[in-house]
Amino acid sequence: MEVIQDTRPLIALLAPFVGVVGIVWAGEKRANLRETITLLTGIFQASVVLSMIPLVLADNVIEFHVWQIFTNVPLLLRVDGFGITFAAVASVLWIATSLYSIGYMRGLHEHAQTRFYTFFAISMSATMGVAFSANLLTIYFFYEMLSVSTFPLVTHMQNKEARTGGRTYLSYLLFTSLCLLLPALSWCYVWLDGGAVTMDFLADTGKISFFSSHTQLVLLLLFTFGFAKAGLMPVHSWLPNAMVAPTPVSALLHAVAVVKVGVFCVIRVYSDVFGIDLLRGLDGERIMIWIACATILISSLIALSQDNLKRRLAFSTIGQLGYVVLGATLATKQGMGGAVLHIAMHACGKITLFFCAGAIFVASGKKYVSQLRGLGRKMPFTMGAFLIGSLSVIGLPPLGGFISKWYLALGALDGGYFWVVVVLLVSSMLNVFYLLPVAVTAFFRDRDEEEDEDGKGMKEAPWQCVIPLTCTALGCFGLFFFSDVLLQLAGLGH
Amino acid sequence: MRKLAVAVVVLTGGLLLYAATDFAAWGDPESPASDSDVSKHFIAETGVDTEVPNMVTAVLADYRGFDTMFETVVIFIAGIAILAILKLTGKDATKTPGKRKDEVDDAPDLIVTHTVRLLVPIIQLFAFYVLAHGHVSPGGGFQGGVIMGASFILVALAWDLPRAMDRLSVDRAILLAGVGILIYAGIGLLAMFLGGEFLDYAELSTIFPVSREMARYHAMLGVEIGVAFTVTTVMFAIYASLSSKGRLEGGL
Amino acid sequence: MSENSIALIFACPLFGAVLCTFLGGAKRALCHPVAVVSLGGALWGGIETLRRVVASESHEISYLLGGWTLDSYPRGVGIEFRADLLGTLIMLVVIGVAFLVALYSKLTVSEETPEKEGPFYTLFLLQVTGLAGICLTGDAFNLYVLIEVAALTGYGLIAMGSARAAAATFNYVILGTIGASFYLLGVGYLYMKTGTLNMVGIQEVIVQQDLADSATMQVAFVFIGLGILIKMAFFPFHAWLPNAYSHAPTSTSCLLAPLVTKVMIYVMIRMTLTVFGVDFSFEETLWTKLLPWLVVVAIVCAATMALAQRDLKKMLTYLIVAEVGYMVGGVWIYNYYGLVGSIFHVISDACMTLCLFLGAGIILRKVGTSHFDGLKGLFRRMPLTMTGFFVGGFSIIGLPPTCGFFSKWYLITGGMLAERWEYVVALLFSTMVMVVLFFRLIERIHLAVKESGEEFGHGHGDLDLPENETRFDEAPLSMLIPLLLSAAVVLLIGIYNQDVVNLVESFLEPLNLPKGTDR
Amino acid sequence: MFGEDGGLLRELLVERFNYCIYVVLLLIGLYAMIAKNNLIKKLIGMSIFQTAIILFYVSLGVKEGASIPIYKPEHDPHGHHAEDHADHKPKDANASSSASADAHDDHHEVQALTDEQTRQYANPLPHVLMLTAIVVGVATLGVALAVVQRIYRAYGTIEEDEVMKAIMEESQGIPSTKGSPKSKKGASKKRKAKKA
Repeated sequence: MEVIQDTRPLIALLAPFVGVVGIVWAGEKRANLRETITLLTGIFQASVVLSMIPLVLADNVIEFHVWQIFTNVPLLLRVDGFGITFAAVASVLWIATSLYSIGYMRGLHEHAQTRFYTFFAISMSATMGVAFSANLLTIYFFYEMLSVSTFPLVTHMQNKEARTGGRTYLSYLLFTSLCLLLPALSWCYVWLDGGAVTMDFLADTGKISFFSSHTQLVLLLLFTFGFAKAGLMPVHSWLPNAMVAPTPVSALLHAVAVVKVGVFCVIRVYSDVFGIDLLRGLDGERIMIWIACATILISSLIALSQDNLKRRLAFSTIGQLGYVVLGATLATKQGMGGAVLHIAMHACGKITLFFCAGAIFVASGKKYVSQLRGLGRKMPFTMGAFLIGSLSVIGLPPLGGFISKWYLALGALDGGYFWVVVVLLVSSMLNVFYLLPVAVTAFFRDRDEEEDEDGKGMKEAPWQCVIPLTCTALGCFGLFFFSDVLLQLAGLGH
Repeated sequence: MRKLAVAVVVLTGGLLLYAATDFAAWGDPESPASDSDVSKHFIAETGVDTEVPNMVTAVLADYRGFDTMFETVVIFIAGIAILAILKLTGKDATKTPGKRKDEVDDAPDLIVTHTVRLLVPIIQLFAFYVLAHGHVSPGGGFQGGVIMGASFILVALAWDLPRAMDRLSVDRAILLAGVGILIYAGIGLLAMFLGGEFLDYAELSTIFPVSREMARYHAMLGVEIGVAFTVTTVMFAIYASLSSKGRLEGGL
Repeated sequence: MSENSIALIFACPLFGAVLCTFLGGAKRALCHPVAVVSLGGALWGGIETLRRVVASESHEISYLLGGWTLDSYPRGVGIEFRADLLGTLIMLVVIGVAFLVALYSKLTVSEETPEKEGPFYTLFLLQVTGLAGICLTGDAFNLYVLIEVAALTGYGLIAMGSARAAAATFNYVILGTIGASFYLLGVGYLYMKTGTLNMVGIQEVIVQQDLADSATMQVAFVFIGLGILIKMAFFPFHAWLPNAYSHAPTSTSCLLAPLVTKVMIYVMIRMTLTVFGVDFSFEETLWTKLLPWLVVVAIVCAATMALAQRDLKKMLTYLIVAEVGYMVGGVWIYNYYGLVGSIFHVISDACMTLCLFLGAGIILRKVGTSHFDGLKGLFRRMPLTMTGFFVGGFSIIGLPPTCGFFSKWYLITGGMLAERWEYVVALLFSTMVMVVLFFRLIERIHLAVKESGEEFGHGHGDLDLPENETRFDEAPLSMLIPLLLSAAVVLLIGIYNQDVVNLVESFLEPLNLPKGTDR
Repeated sequence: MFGEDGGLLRELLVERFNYCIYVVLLLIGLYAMIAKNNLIKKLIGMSIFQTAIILFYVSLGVKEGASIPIYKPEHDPHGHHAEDHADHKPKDANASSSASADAHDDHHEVQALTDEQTRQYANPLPHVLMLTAIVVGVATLGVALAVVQRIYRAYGTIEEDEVMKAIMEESQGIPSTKGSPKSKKGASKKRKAKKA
């Protein structure tokens, strides 16, 4: 493995900030210019990230030293396979979301759009930061930045509902990060050789064995629940509450960036701070598998009972995040790989579903599953994409979701947890039960007569909405057929 | 409140008495306070260093001159703060206050005014004496200044505030207080510009035809005069502000 | 001239103050520039001093006032200014904060205390003189005089405001005098036992004669400690602070709130480390056992009281009381990292409190009230001001990369290493309270929901706010620039925390404090 | 603590009489500052409190068999001794053994005092410190009186509980507008009228 010094991680990190300047400068009055800048920034960022993939595939890591936080701890950016997988997914999907939000925000005549785009860009910068972090403290910095910068997005509506949602959102995220994560971090940094160990993901994996196994378990719990963005039960309820945000936010941040930052951090801690070997030897590690499995099943059951489409998707997200954490807790190579893959696969599938939910809202103002009868004929593209997204999340070939679930199952068997495979199967069945009815209702149930009255003029959503969701739906296929690259980045390739 | 006060008092008293068990013997010449290098230096070497016979004055104005400068500043602050708190400005100032019930319009008493007329010059002369003689006997800027200030207050008491303010208006008093600070700090600064530390009076010997010791001796008189300026004027300003509730008219 | 840079630190504001008195009558408009210029001079002197201190071998400079130099006279004959790294850093913070407040104060002074610019700036500058002097003096009695200089100017500055402020000042006078007199009494005991007033001299005698067991010394320690705790508004003695600071004129609270309590904490650190010495303070007294628990009570109570406030300025004052608890705790958990955290927190807390109070002053001026009700939808009107205000808020919460994060990090670390879990828990508790407090504020500033929960508009698109509540209406530049500067300082101290901490560490290194990492 | 020829009582009351007085004064002052309701009484307490500390310092400076710290004529650098001694002292006498300042023809050389002579003078430092403390006390008292007067002007009373009551009424009566002095003064005037 070769270490290359390069500024590209930093450029990917700072590009959104340059974008922010442009966005604020263009402002509300020059809306077209503002949106163009957003799109260009997204494209630029994605291309910078993608340009690093060949280097990483050639078994290199890219590093950039930004600044010295403490005596021994630098703010270090490092691009490795895992990080770039996540970064690439997030930045590519940002382009789609940017386009989508033009249609969405204009379609609904939303207020304060400049603020929306500004904080969206800052959130993306923070996401890149997490993806490229080289040690725990760096991750913590960007993690907090993400929590704060998404708050104005969640409370975008500025009404009572937004206030309640925003309160829950922020209190969960900040309480866990400040009360669980911060003490855990300072515990690690100080007691390991008085700060000489920097918790670097590359160099200091497994150094935590310095502590007694008891302490290790406590730290494991602190870290897992400290990263509450991972949505593990019982610190999950911020996610359904965050659904008061405009749909682009829900789509990119609460299906891709924010929640994935959570599981990303958890995987980092499991695989690069503790390390697979140490984790396997840990007595209490089984608890984590139970928690992950419980999260998967319980959230799927709750999702069944939700009529609000976005809330149903939110609980589905919690369940899918459980898969990722599960993959990490299995402490096998396949399991970890499956977790990494599932980040990408689920991102693509779930963003499609959210895009569709938003497109339905823009076109018809419908929020509830029970209101969707007959909508499939009016909005064929949207509902078609919804079906594809659902199937991918359920995990059917030839869609991306299948591959990640496959590796997760392999990992479970490898680790000797046969019952976990059963849990995976059961939960896939539950996925079918709560996702497919949506598409079925839309396509095969006729509209009531009185509903036809107000739905006469209904047509497909604006093109800015339809194009992105079609693209991401196709992406679900694409990921299945071109999964070699991802497998290699996840460390499962040849 | 009372219970709390009793509790605090009992606790503090206990602490104080506990500390007293360990005090140095009463009047013991060997006690650390009396026997330390510093106090021995003050007693033995004041004459050598400054040629001032009154050690208290030498310690006050020279060895610990920096303390004394801020002591003067404290007095100055008191004057300014009282003015800032009480003085009525803007609309409030022009409003004529209603007469108090106990206020009487009688003319000043003949005996009192005549006595005061005789006394004031003597008091002021004495003030100068106390100020100037501070080097060799108890006295100095603070004491002289207070006596001087008292003479103005006496005028205000015997007649009324306006009459005293004819001689020293509060605005001018505050200006003069500032002048006092300027004299003190100015001497310090001058010493600094002449190459020494701040307040190193000995350096003044480079521009005055005296020895280093005598430079300290004379500079001490200079700063005492500065102190006297501030104390005199601020004492009067405090009296004037307090007695007239900040309106600076009438008074008691 | 360079060797006299220390003298500039107090001479510039002193002469500026006298000049302001002279100008106070006819040329009031000149007072503000005079104040700014003289503080600029002091700032230059301060930076020059810091440069020299860092460059010098022992990292400290002795400046013997009156020329009573150490090589020809015994130590303690004259008054010594000792600029070591700790004192110089805090002094620089004092002057820097004062400089920003002076810039900021132009409008508020002429509006809130009309025709009193002269007295205001005189007192203002003398306050700075006193506080900066406290940081540098090496003489225990001179410290008392300077404390009184700072206190008296403080009384004057606060009572200049409304009648309510005067009523609050009275409590301040009483408690402040008790505090200062206790300190004076303690110094008297010290003098009785050691025969000198010089801080280093006292320390030398304590070590030579092994005075640790002496009852008088123990009581002296208690009185000095109590006096300082009262002065810094440590929890049970905090009664004077919230009312005094929240009713004081804007510029006054902006100057006093960041500085006074912090400087007193510096005095406590100075007394424990330099005067009594590490061994005496931490090993021979009960304070290390007792005080962390008091700190826990203090932090929890102050944070809870802050939670109950519905007035911005009042809430901030309770936060100060809680922060005082942090710093006192950092000292008395008796740990190297705790002390680093405490000292760093003194610096960062001064900056972030400044930022918040400057912001609150602008809000008060714009909205006419600092009650929470007045805050709704302010972000739309004053985005820049509010951004500056938020930076201060984030720093108080302890979010990276603001300086508040780093100080909290060191404090938590110190608490953990000393195994003072109760302190760590109290810190985390109050962090949570601050999250609630500030996001409650941010929510109000950001959202357009009335206190009652009633909505203004209909969600999407229009918010139906009256015209004057949505118009872009930024604070005047003379107030906005200092606020943004202070916000920038909060961020910069965070980003360059390593440089500051290195200075603090090279001050603490020779003291051999327990590091607790060799488990 | 218990001397051989006397108990605790003798120790405290006779030998440390001043220390006892200062403790008593200090406590009286402290009590008044906390417990008294009248603001002026509180200030009186404050003055007593500060005076107690001054008494303590002055007691500290006491030195048995010493006089006030002003040079006696024979030690005075400018005193008559210069001429007196010049008459019967040879100029080349050993200067260090000289008990007093040696004198020369036109200008004299001042000598440091010996230990024996140093014993004759009390320590000047406590006196100097107390001069400062007195000044600070006066200044504080002055400012405090001004503050009390300001309170009286606004609320028409100097009883603490009544002031508190007035403040409570005021903060409830007037909604949370900026507390301009004018409105407050209006309220206080009304109250004054009521009292009358």
